[in-house]
Amino acid sequence: MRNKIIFHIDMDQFFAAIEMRHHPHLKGKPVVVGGGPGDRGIVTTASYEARRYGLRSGMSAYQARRLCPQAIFLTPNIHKYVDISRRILQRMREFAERVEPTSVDEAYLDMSDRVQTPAEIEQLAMKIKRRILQTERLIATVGVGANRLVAKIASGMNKPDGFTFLPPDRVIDVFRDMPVGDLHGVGRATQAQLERLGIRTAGQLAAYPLDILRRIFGKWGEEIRQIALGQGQDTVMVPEELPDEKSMGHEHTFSQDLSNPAPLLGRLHLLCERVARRLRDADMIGQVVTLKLRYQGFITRFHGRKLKDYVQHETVIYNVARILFQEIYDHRPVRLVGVNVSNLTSASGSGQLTLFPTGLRLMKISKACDQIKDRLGEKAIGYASGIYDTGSRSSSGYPRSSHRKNLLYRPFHGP
Amino acid sequence: MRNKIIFHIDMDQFFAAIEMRHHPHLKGKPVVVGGGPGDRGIVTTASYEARRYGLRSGMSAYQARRLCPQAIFLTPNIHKYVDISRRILQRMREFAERVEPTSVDEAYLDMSDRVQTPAEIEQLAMKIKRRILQTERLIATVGVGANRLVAKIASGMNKPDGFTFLPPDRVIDVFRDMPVGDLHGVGRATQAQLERLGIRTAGQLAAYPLDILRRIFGKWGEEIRQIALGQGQDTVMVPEELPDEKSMGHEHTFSQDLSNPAPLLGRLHLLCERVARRLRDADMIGQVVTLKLRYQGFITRFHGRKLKDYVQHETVIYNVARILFQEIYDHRPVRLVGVNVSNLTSASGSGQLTLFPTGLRLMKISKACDQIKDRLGEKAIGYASGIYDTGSRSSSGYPRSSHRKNLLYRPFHGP
Amino acid sequence: MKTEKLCERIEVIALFQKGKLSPIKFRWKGRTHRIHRIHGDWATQEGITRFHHFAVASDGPDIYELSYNESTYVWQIEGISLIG
Amino acid sequence: MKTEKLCERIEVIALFQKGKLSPIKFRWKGRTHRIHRIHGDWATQEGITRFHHFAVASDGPDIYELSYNESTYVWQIEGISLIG
Repeated sequence: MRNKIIFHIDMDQFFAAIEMRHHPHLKGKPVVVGGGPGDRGIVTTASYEARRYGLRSGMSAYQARRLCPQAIFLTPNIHKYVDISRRILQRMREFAERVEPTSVDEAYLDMSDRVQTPAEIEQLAMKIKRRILQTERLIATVGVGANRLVAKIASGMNKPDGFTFLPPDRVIDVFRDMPVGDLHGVGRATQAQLERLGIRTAGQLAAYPLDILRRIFGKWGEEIRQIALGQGQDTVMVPEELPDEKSMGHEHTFSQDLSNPAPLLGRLHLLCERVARRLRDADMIGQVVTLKLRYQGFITRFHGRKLKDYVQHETVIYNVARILFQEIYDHRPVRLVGVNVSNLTSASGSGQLTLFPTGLRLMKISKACDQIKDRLGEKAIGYASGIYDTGSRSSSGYPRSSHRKNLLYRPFHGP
Repeated sequence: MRNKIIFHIDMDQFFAAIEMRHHPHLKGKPVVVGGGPGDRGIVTTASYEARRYGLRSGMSAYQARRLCPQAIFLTPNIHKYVDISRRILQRMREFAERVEPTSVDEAYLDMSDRVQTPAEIEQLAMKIKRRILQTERLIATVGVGANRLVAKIASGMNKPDGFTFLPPDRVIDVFRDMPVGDLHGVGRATQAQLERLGIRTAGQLAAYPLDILRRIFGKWGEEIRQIALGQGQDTVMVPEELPDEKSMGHEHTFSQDLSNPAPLLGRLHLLCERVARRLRDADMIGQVVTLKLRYQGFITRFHGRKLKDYVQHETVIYNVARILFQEIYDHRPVRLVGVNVSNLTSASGSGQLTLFPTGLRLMKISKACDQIKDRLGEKAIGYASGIYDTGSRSSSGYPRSSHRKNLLYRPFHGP
Repeated sequence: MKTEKLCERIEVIALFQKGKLSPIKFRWKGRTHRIHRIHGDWATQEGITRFHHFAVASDGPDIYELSYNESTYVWQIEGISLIG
Repeated sequence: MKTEKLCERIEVIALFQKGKLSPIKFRWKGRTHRIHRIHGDWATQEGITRFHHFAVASDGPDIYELSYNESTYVWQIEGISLIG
């Protein structure tokens, strides 16, 4: 099978770039979108000029002002950024049928049918960049690879206003000296474990004996090795492939932001019960469970997983949702929690296997998760990159470093 | 109980007036809205200048052109008239809480709480006329009386740009010499019967011995005598009192206009079945059955009746719908037929009597209708004026003379 | 009166005042027509899209019907009533 | 940069061209401001009502945010970013 050609398009300093476009005198100045009165709140985007002073997304406004007292702080206008994002996606859809936004400023495009040669790839990337510049006066960086992981690594290599194509034969070269901590999905706990084995680069990880990794990390050991080899998901999902009417969900907005996860999990359990009841009433079962979390400052994250079997019972849905929650929760105050079950099919007519709460598979899954958590610490279970992880934010919303803790661990896909 | 004060507001030569406003050079010319290429179609509105040549609503365009070759024919723009009608209704609602449009150019307003003396009534009528003139540059005629019948007679007495108030003590004077054929609801068959008795005016009808009328016409005899006395419905219904969600209906648009009533009734039966099925599924019963007919040229008529008992079964609904159909069908080609059941209530929880197809009441009703038809001819059963007769058109759509055939006969309200 | 049906896009300059939209001039077939009088306006609906129509006079006796699509911001000349 | 939040009705003259709406000038507090540049525009939604927003420059360095309600035809000045 031929390799796919995946584009990762990342808008450079998106929120700050929009504000600089709307307020041209800000160009070339250290601009911070985020913060608030009295230096409360966090930085969602820092302009490149501000980054020179060490300012980063996710930093507190207080710290940002200390590092760069002359920085200009702007209140974010999320609705504006979302609408401009929508228009940029429309532009992208002129070039590709399969466009999957993974956040307000990032998208994957499947260009496998459009281009083949490196020259064609570069030409197309430049064309898209030009189109976005002409229509929106905004600058994008494009990374291209045979899968999403490589495309994203590529777009991160040459920013801003960059273009990088990493053909399969260059991936090993590029990955060789990359610190393992830079691999998407490898978190601090895994990194520490690996460093104790003398593994500091992706190249060293890729070359490490698989049986030792497997012994230490279990199935996860195989997966991080695949990441180190530049192997990953190459499917680009179109939002329409998850139609609304084929899903059932409930969400809850708290009257005040919750800092404690306990009442949040309690609410999540209730939401799972309501979804399960609706599924039962409709005689439906679903294959995808998606968790929605909205943090303070309107930063919304979706995190979902396609299961091998179908679910309907609240205990199963809650168990999956709780795992998803643990994978992405970063202890910031939460405003909204929601759960959604999609890829629905008729329960009676489908002949599909349903996960029951007492089922052996679920026990195994939970056990496997617990084992990993015991071994690597609570934060080790990152979230799955891939088709349902549509809400990850990199240049704004929360620290990029936390984004790098994603891992490809998929408990329900194991053999 | 104090008399009510009902305003009937009638827009003068509505369609023609709008076109003359939009095309000022047409003012003072014989203008006809309606007709079509090659003189097919009918006149929906003739301007007063055209009426001087004998042109009338409902006349064929061919005949109109023969009577007045210099007439200017305009294609109707129904959507335009409907929107301007909507705006005029908004203006009226500034003056009254209860505004009931009965067609695109007519409405009843209940002013009982606003005015009392004749001076107040005249002042208010002038204010409404001025408001409509100022905002829409259109002229209205206002008739005022203690009920809808009198208000409508009053507005017809002084047109265009008129105002007439008929206080109860003047009604008998005014009605005395009015030809019985001019009474709303008295059709040609009834008129002929009455004339055989020597009754030519409303005054004569009002003074006629009731027992003889009753012997000849049955309950209908009492009702036409009430009309002749200027007695009638004084309730003004607000459209919101018949909310959409409390009704179930289906309609069908034919691919070509139907001249033959047989397939039309067949379709009506199917529609009644579908409505009945939905009622059964929702465990609902309804008290009002409304028929919708759209003739060639977008002339839509609604004709409904509030029943004493509730219906759910298709046979009952169809029987009512068929009667309604016979009451208004005038043998013009039909484009659309629809049926609607409203005033819904829960079937199980209501303790309401439901009409079943074998029920004695229905038999009686059908029989009573048939008897009247046998005696007075097919067209004798006119349609009920009153709260559900919201689609009757007078100055356009079909001949005014047919409008005068309405009668207050309500078979389901009998003792 | 002859009415010519059209359905052509036009450019429009319009005034927004007190929640009212009034076209001031329109450009059609390379010519600019200043609107001297709005004889009337009305709204129509197609699906969820609302249209606002205007019967307007420019130089000369002819009446132009213009329409404005509230969602797409597209103005069209819908027809001309040719007088005389 | 200081941003002053406002929410005041304004009168606007605008150009409709190729399905695009561009404000040309606006009248606010008795003064007419000619729009020299539209720095950006975006849409928002409240219920079923769509709003179109514009970041515009007039004389002087300040940036005005204008909004247009597509259903009511009401324009507002939403805020001014005071420069300097």
